[in-house]
Amino acid sequence: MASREEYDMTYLFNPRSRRGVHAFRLAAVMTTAVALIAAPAYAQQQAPMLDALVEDGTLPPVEERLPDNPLVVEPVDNVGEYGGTWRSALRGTGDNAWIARTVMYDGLVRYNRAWDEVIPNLAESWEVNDDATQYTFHLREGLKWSDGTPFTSADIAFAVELVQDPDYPVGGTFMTDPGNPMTVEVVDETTFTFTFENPKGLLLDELASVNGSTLVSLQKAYCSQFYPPYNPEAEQMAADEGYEGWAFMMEDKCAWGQETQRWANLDLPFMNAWVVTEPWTGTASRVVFERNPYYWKVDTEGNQLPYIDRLEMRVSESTEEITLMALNGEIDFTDRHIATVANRPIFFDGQEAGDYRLGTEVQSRSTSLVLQLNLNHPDPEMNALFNNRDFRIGLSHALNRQEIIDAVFTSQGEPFQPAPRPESQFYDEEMAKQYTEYDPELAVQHLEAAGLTETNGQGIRLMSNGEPVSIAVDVISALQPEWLDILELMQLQLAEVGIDMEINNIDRTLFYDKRPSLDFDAQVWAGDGGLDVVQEPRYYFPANAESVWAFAWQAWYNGTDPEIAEEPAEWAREQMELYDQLKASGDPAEQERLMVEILDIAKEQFPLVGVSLVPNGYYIAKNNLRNVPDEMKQAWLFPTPAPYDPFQWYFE
Amino acid sequence: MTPLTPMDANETLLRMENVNIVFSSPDEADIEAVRQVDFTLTRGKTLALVGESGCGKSVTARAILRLLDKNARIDHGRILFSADGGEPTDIAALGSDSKAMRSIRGNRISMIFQEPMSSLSPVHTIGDQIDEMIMLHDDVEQKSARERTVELLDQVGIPGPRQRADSYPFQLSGGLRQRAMIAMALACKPDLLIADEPTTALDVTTQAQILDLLRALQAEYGMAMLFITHDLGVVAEIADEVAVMYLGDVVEQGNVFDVFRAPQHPYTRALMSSIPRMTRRAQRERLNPIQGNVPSPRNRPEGCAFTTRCPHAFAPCSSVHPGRTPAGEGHWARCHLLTHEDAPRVEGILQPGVPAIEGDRA
Amino acid sequence: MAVTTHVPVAAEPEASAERRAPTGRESQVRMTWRRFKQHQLAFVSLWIVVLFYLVAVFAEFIAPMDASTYNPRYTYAPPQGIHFVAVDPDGSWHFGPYVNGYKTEIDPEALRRVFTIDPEVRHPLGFFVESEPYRLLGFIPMQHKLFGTVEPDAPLYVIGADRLGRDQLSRLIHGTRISLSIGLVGVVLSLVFGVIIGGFSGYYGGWFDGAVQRVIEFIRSLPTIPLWLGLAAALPRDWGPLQTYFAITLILSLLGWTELARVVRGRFLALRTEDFVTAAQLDGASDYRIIVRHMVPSFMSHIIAATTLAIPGMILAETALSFLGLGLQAPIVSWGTLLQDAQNIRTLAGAPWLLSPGIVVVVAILAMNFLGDGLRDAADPYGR
Amino acid sequence: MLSFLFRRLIAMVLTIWAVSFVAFAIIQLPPGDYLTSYMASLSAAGDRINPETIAALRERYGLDDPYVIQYFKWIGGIVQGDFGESFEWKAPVTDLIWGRLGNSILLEGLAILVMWLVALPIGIYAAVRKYSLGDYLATIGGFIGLAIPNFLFALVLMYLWYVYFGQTLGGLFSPDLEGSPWNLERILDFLAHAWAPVLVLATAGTAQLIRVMRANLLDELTKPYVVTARSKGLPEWRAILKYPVRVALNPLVSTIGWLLPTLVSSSVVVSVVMNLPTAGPLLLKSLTTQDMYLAGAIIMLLGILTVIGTLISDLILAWIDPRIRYGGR
Repeated sequence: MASREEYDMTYLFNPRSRRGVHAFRLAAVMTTAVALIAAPAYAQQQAPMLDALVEDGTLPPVEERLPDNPLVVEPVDNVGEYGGTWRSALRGTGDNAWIARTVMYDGLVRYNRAWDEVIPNLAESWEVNDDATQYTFHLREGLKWSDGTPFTSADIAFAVELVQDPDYPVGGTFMTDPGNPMTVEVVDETTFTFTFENPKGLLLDELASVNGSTLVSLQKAYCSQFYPPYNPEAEQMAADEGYEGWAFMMEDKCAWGQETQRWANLDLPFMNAWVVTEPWTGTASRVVFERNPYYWKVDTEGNQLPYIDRLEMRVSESTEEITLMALNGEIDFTDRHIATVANRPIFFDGQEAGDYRLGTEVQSRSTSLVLQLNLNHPDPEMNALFNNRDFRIGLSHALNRQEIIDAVFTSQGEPFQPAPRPESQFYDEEMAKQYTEYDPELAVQHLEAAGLTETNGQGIRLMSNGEPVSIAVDVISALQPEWLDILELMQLQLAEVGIDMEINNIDRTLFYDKRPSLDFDAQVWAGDGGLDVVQEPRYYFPANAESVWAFAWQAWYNGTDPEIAEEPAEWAREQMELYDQLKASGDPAEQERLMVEILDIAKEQFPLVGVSLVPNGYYIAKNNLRNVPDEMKQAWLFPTPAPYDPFQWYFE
Repeated sequence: MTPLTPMDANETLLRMENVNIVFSSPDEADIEAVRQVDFTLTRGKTLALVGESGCGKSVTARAILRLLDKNARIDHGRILFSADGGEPTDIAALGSDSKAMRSIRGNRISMIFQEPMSSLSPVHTIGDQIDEMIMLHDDVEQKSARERTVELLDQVGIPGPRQRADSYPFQLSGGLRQRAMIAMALACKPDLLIADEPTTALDVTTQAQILDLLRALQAEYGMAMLFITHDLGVVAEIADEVAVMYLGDVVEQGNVFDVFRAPQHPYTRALMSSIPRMTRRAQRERLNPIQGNVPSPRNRPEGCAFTTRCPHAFAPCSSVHPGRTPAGEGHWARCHLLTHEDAPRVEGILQPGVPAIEGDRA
Repeated sequence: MAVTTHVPVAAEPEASAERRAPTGRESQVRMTWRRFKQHQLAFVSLWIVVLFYLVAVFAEFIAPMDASTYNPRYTYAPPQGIHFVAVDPDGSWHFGPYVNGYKTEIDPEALRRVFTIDPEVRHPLGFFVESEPYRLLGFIPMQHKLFGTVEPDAPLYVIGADRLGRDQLSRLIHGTRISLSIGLVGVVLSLVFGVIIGGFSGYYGGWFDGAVQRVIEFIRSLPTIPLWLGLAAALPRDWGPLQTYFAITLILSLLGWTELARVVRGRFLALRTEDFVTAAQLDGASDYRIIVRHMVPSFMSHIIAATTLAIPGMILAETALSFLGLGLQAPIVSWGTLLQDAQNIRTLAGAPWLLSPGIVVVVAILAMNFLGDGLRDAADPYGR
Repeated sequence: MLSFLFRRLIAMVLTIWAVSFVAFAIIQLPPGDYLTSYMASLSAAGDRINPETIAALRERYGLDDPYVIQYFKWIGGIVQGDFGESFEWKAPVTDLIWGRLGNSILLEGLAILVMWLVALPIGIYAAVRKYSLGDYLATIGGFIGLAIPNFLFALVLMYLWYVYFGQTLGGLFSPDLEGSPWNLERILDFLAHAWAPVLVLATAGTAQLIRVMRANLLDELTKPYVVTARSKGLPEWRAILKYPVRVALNPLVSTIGWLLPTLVSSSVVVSVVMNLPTAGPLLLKSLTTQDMYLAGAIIMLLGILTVIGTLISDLILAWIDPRIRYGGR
């Protein structure tokens, strides 16, 4: 199942969609050009570890293993050397996201390292019709699965068929979007077409995102044996194996995309640079991947990639153990779990001893914490109060953000509302900075303007029904300890202006359970959508289930949870219409214009209170690990570090 | 107190000389539980140590085997023991866990206790416990030791000894247990058997049997016996000599016949008169129990311990500790009545200036 | 590791007979107390424990700061220590307690504050200094603290500050209240179960005893930790801190009472046959009266001992649960939650003073164990 | 003896049955079920999953059935040795736990062994030399071990080891030997890893053991049969070791069985800190992710272990203590 650990997750395409869409034609042209140069201008090299196998004939020679025009990858710094093991760690059982971020990211298309283009990958080119309802892809000639069998359009079609099977529970992909049904048509071995009912302007970005792997992860030859339409015995076989149905066996044997079970079955063929050789079972203490001899990429000198022979991932429930491993130089690259603000000092000090370096990761999140008051609060009194703009502005002014930044982030960052980051083309200083100055008097004025004039014995302001204002804020400190710290400070600061805040440090399940019942005052989360503004608009309008602040409204918009769905306020409805237009339109300029409009409304309405700009994160890399960029963008859809091509990293 | 005379090899087996035993405890002043005890044990003879409970009998007995608790010590005095009539060893001078001492324990001197149940290990068979004793002292291996054990058990009249050897204490009746206990004590043919109220915990008939058994065995093994009891009846039955203890003092000692016939110490007399006699109704006298009760050693009077309860107490009693005063052949007592001119006259006690009745001085 | 403790019945050995005589006349209580005082270790421990509970009761007054008072400028400030004598450059001497100020700068690369104690700056300390008005025990209005800096907003971090610049000492003191009371409440609850159930089963014996024994056996046969986990995980997760707090104590005591029941039962079985009980029965005293007036007093000390010995277990359990994220959670301040903050490499490496709760726990538990042992030895000198 | 055994067996079955109830209750107590937390993680991952699918899954996992049905399905499976499937791993529970259970028992067994080796001599000494300096030192030392919270000790140990020896303590085997069959190399490797957790666990348990041993022995030392033993002429130590110690050991030995379940549960905390592949962390995780069959199975097994343990205890006791064997007093 999908990762437990990702909290920075966002979905769908890249920050500069207009360029993204340009990329279609442009990239197509470019790659054919590359292909011309790259063709067998010189003999390809392979990793020494494969030589023996080729000698005794267990493997065909490298030329036969590579496609006719392998993807030529420009190394970050220089052409590297073969060999070495990349050691990292998986946090316990639920950390498949790390594998998604390292091994699995290799779809039909991929993002370039700057995250501003969709470039060819398995597909060497594609065409899109004008209203973006039909996409035709051309796979490279002679691609092979890790078992040496050809990778063809049939595998794609099979994946679509299986994922679309109602009896087979695969979570929301573009293939199963009830709002926009699609079909696949196989033209020939390497050509196939996707057809959508409505315009699908954002398809390439979805394919280039971390979720793109689903489509290319199921080998028809192997997986169809578990699938009744192809194998009538499938049900029987499942029963014999002790499964309760074919779907269970399929999930287990032929898990899609980034499902954990995918790495528990050694027979499963991959298209990735490394294939699993030590499975990830419930009892495994490490997972090992080794180079895929049929990998279809080469460097500029025609050396077959990847450079690194093995990936070794320690499975550890204990972050402290991982921390010590990193300090001790037993981890070659990681940016997860242990690379926290709090740990920065020790890792900084440890560089010499551990022979590693710290690199920069620019976060895709905007503000460190978003206070999401429940604008659909069942209690009318609270509801009215939360929907009162003055009240929210009052809260915002009551926060001494600099104090929080000093205390929690050692003075890193600046006051910031939920708004596009400075790096984004949507950046709007006014939106990011409005109401961020600490000014208790002003705060009080706004609060009184919101009708909170009376106070009780403890100096807590009273609502018109005479009840003191008390906001219970839900937080999962397990995900980000900083959240709790920030709230503890906010609690005291708000008390100053007569607002009582209660902190519910709760478990994640409950955190989500509460949403559909609207049974909460406020929840906090990080400011996703700072770079991927269009793809992750959860804080700019009630866009999806993560828009906790207006859950009933988003339900109305997405047609989910009918029992609580509620018609949104005027301004929100306007935004929704705008976004619908945006999704339909293929024209990037138009998309940007519409998004700006949406943002302006958000700025005007100010539904959410933010704290401070998320400071840069960092990664930990051994000093001898080369071709790793000094600065990376950190996101989920752009699954750092995969887009920086780990297959061309090497040890010197 | 009398000067030390060289031990008569063929006569005396063990002699206690002026032994006193002190209990110390962290929170209280030391208590002198036993003071200036002297007595002599003769080969093949039985000395009965008599007194109310808490008078220090058991302590004295344990002192001989150096089995006193950690908080008790022999303060001064000698315990001279000569097994083979050779040069006597002073047990008091030996280390309580020394090799020499251990070679005496169980081997030359052995002991049987009041509580046959709790005195035997509940988790070892009778056989094992006796075997161990044998193997400990004469070096033989298990097998022949067991043979001897069975003999012993047979000898002490335990039916089906071979099987019994394999049974656990709690599987036997009180009487059998005590017999087993005795068997163990006799395992190494000791010269001296110390019996610490061996019959108290048993019912009357069993008592009698055990006593007979002991007497028989004593004759057979020709060993001396130190028999501790508070029951004068038993004394009369088994002892040759008797030493009466009161609150840590041996107040009177002599052969049973003398002491019973003419007790010299008021305490002894009191004891005597507190046991019923078989007489015709007409001549029956009221039993007169000793008035008052035993004070704690803590507030024992300077002088004679019995002062507080003595019907004849006079001037020196409370302050001066009376010395041993002979009252016949090997019969003596510690009482001022026997020495002081101005002592009140008490009928039946040999007092200075009072002519003895004929036959008294035998 | 849960080794079932074997509860022996006091046996009065033959050999001690001579000793017993003199003390026999003393009253149970006086005798116990006298014996207790000889057990120096326990005696000292008694005072330590008393001290702990005083701190717990008067936390607000003793703690120089409030548990939540933070100061961004002093995150992870190292301990200042208290000085008593100061010598000025000009050689003049000053007496009286004071703490030094800090020199602070931020290391942007390592992302941390670098503190250097500044011997020049001195903040004198005083007793009963003015403070923000607060309510002692929640209802007595006060505005003085036991001690603090004379200037109101001078930094005072005697044993250092935590990640938000909160005074560790103050938090420790406030945590004492929760942790100790959780232990106490828990034990009291177990005691109620334990004494009642154990008492009756020991007094009546027979089938009742049998049944109770089975129940106890069963409860003991439930593996503790999963049970905690299960129950703790089962707590309604939207409960407020206070509810959780009591729920946790209840859980702890639900599993804790069996041990006490065993002790009590053991004593009862021993006492039931004692003469004074039989006597009371012959006098036709009611069972209740016999139990309450005759038997319970005669082994109060045992109960006290057993209780003291049970508290440490509770405290440790609380910390363990917090560690597993199933017990109390921040912002509640308890030793457990404080240790939660300490349980990472960053703290060990950079702010070892945050381990202080660990030391306090150790001291408290040692003290209570010795106290308990002392009481037990005193209550039952020949048994142990 | 036989009837005794028989009675015990009956009681055993009943207890296990009762335990199964408790186990099931525990896994059902938390609100929501596995799928709620599954959905939670999905949406946290930015994924969507349409309600129909969830409904389908729920139906398939039978999470909609009334508890009674669920219970009997579950217990029915267990009776046939089928503990159900772990939702999280989509794998039979039994595949998951045996290995880890083995590690737990191995590790804790070692810890207990160490404890006994350390605690018994000390306990005996402390009893024989009551209130001596040695007695005090032993007690204090033991209690300090008892008082240090396990996780703290483990963490500090790991950190100091890293600082002074540049090694990371963790795990029970080096990865290369993880799967390999037992051979000398693996044993050595295991010991090289296991000493640290064993140390932590042992320090926690020793105090208790010392205390019990001391208490029991103090009781026995005052019994007359000890005097008898001395009166035989046995050397002091031999007398003490052969008789009172022998008797004092009974209650202790009889607790061996009790230890069985704690074998598994007591190491949860340490295992989490030191990343030991024992059953503890698995249980913890399954409880928090509401992977009910996995959690249920582990609790169930612990319960069974306990009951078996108790039986073993009673048998051992009967074996070493004739008074019980022959139903004496």
